[in-house]
Amino acid sequence: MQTTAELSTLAFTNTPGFVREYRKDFPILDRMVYEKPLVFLDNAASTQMPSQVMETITAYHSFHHANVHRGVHQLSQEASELYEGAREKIRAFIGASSEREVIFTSGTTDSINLVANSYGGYNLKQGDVILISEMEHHANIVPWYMVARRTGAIIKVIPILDDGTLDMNALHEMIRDEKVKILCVNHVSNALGTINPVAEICALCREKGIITVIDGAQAVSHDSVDVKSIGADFYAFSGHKMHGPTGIGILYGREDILKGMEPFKGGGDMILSVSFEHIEWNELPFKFEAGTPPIAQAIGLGAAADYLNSLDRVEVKKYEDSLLHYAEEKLITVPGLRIVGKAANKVSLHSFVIDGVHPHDIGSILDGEGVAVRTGQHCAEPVMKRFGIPATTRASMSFYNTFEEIDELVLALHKVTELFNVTK
Amino acid sequence: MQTTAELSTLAFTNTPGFVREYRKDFPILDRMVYEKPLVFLDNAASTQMPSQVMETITAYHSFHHANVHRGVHQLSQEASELYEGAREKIRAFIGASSEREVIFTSGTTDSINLVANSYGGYNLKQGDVILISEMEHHANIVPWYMVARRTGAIIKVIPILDDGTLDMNALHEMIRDEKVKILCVNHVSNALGTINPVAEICALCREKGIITVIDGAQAVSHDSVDVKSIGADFYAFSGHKMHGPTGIGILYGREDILKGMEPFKGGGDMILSVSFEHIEWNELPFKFEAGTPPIAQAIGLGAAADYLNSLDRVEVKKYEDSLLHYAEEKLITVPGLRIVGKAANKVSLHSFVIDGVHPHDIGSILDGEGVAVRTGQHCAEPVMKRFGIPATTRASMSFYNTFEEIDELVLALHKVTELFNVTK
Amino acid sequence: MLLNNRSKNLYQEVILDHNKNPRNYSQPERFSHFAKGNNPLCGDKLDLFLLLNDEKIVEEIGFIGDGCAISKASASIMTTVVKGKHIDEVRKLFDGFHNMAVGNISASEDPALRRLRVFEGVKDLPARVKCATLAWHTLDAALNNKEIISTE
Amino acid sequence: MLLNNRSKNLYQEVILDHNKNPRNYSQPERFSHFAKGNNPLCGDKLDLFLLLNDEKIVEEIGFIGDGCAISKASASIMTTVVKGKHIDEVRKLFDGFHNMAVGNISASEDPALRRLRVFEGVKDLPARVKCATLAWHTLDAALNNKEIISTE
Ligand SMILES: Cc1ncc(COP(=O)(O)O)c(C=O)c1O
Ligand SMILES: Cc1ncc(COP(=O)(O)O)c(C=O)c1O
Repeated sequence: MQTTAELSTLAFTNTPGFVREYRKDFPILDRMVYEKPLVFLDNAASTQMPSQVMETITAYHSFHHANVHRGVHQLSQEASELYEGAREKIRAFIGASSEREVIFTSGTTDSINLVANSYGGYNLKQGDVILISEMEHHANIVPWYMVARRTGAIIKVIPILDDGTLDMNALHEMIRDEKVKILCVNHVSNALGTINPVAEICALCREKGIITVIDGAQAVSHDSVDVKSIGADFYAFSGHKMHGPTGIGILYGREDILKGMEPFKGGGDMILSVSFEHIEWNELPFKFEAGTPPIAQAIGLGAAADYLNSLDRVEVKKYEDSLLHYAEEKLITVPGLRIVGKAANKVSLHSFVIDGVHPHDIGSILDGEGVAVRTGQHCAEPVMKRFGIPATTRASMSFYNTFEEIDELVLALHKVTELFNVTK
Repeated sequence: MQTTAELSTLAFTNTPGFVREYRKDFPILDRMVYEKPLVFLDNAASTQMPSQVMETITAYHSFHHANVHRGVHQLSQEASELYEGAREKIRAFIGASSEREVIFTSGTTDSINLVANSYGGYNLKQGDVILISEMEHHANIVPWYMVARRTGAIIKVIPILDDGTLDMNALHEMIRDEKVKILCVNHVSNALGTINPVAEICALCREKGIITVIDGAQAVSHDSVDVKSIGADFYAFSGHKMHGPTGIGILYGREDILKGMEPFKGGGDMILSVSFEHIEWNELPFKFEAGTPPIAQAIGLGAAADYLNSLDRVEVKKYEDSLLHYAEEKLITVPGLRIVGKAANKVSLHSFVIDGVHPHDIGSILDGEGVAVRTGQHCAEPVMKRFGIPATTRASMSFYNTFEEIDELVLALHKVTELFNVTK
Repeated sequence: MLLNNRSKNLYQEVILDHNKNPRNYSQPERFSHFAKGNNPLCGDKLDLFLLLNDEKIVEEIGFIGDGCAISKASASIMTTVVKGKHIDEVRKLFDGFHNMAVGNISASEDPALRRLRVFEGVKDLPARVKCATLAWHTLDAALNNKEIISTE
Repeated sequence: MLLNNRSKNLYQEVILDHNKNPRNYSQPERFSHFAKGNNPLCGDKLDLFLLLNDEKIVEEIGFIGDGCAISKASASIMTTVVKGKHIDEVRKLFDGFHNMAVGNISASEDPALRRLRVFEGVKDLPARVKCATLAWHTLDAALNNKEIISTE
């Protein structure tokens, strides 16, 4: 929590010029909604795409498209080079050691299902324990629930503290159990904004031989990520949450672990030879990429990484922090409003509730004012249960949001509380 | 096989005007390769995208993008309507009874893996038999090989005849075995071009209670497909093989079968409620769509269906048949050339070998002449073994290819045989 | 402060009142029909209890649940409207309400919808149609002896 | 008929000749080293046999296999070039060949590559580099006692 005195030391108190410049890259930000300018504060659900990425995709389809890997002709060569070039861009973007560690999937959910099945499905035994944090998105719960049912493994939950941070004491205690084989935690919580100490957690787990599965879906757009310095065994994220396309995601995995794993899906390109009696798997990363991959989407993701790299990410992070704190100062002026998730380390999003007003009503009324927020459980039902609330309203910011947009949000919220006659 | 006399009864002997018009929709067809106009004859690997589809995708990103299903705000509503609207377009495109039968996947391979795991994985028992045709693409072999290893089921192979058609007598015989639970066959073979009598096969299987898994990857771009009149239990295809995007595919499944199936992947949106102890699956089709779906790609696929519907598909089919027969007449003038796959019912592709010249060399030399063909095993190793050849060269046509392009292909092939000194 | 028209049309005084003070918000001592309603999208949950007498008239009705203002007010107003009515009439009201909510008909076309027309505004907010109709779908399920329904 | 330059540079008479009449195309009676090479992309397959004498000189070499003209000619020419050479020299040739094939060096920079320069043209056909280098990678594997290699 920041006091106003601390606030004044923040990097930005007004929307800086570079943000106004960046906004021009995003055509959708000029949209009107019910004759009001769109205020898009639903970036945690999906981010918007800059023209640079759109143009890369269109150019690919207009000049280079063909299937990859299998062709000797020029277009297929070009497509393959663009596709593998995108892999190299992503490798560099997350600091992986080798392109063999970078698997293209269709999204975070697909990535985690791959790990749960191809690692968990083959290594978990009856009575083994999977530790899952209480603040996980369903994407990092359901695949484990399914594999636990199949293998007889047991899921145990690492609790959250009242401020929305992970209970690290409990975690320390829980990993002493030798039955613990896998630990699943998100780098950043989509429901609370909390940035988890994943490097610390991975180091603890590494000591005990526990495999770490880090859900980075909410992390990659807000700050640079380096999987090696985090020390994760697996790290998953999605294109559409980092200004890239839908239909694409990444599973980073440590090469020595990936090597020993069976494939998740079967099909073309993931095999070296096929007969009805015997099949030989291909090398990394192709073993995990069955069939025609999401070629255009991978290339789009590479362009999104280029775009993020072209920003001054340190400055952008500072700006997002300022937005976050500005939003907090303003939000608490709304009668009956309570922020859920008060971690000192948060990305630029606030989940909140207002006494006596259901989030769904808030969402609809805000929508009428042109303000797009998400309301509901944010695919994190256990978090809602933990805090004893049915749902929250979530305003999630990106670097292209402005101080003025926060003012619009807060103004609209005041209309809500006035309508519902909420007083302090 | 057509004689020249029969040929003269063909609908087209010259490239008609409508084809030249359609070509304008495809910017890539204007490309030059090594200073020669591109002759793209690798459509079976992946088809090219018309501007109409590219524009739909760009418009989506520029004006409507947000995550689907979960938002009350306007953009999320629009994205959801576009996404579900695309599902309805695909439902109509393939004649499914309901949108609950149309599942968005990331491609044919993903679709078949879904069936193999969620149907096969739960229903196959030790000793059960999966019948797979000898002309299957690896996508319809490897997932079954994987599930057979897990369940103890046995794979038996329906042989191909010398002309590249399925041995229907053998099939009749094989399905009499009561252990047969699943039959897998492609609607159209990507290696041979053969159009299989899938309606007949599905009717035979239906009588015996055998589940049919039809791989339609090569069928949907060449002719209208009606899953109900085929009578398939499952029907799979890919966006990128019908002038739509990569990263998207469809699994059609009969509703009563899909209803009883467990999900393949876990995550957001495919559940109704989640706790660490109990999870309730969502309804069809969402039960099978875990996580953020390929939104832009589904919308692009809908646009591709619109595009195909805008063509005169009966006329286009006739034109492709003419191309096929013209190509045959011309190809057999090349010394030492032999067409592999002589079914009476073929889509517009020819696989062939040339005595004493390896397909890879043919592919490279053709590439130098601007002609893009595929060479290799076409992800169908068993077909190559069946015909005792290491690989073939495959020229696969789409409705935008011209008679003149066939001439270019054949001219380039003559250069190959001259270089390699092949005489009859 | 000035509110957007769509919001104003929907969040009328009577809806806000029923949200705050829902009528028949309890489980009746005796009931013959019961169903649970669930709208997972926004987390609306509803238990509905009905007592039909021998003439198939709704003698008692009550609900308990949690949800947004629209779903709560809709349940509350529904209970006041259907009480004392024959189930044939109730089913007709359900059809009418549903058609009004999705914009198939205008409330003014059907005098029976008079007290329900405050919900006509949902037709402009497609995401909220399910909130408004949840109670009615649950009622329908109770009458058809389906115990759990979901409007997702 | 006029052929595109890239093709002409690669498919020279000597390559076509070695493709048609590969030298040392047999399994020697005695051999000390063996490896299988495999390029799944185009289905090239190759068994390579070597006899090294006590001075580590290639006394015998032979291959059997199937593949495209480039891979076959490369294997054939390689056998003729390495026969009688010390393995240190062979390894240097392998490096040189590899660097030439991927375009890192020009064949003219290294006199040892004189008889191998016919393959210089593959540098313009990235899809074919693996065909040209398969035999050399297999040779390297045989010398390092790895039995199966794949260039995919
Ligand atoms: C007959 C057939 N089945 C399946 C596939 C696999 O499709 P995809 O690679 O799009 O998953 C292909 C194409 O590669 C095919 O031709
Ligand atoms: C923390 C977190 N994990 C996982 C996911 C799932 O990502 P996707 O839906 O792109 O698979 C999301 C977003 O929905 C998320 O916020």
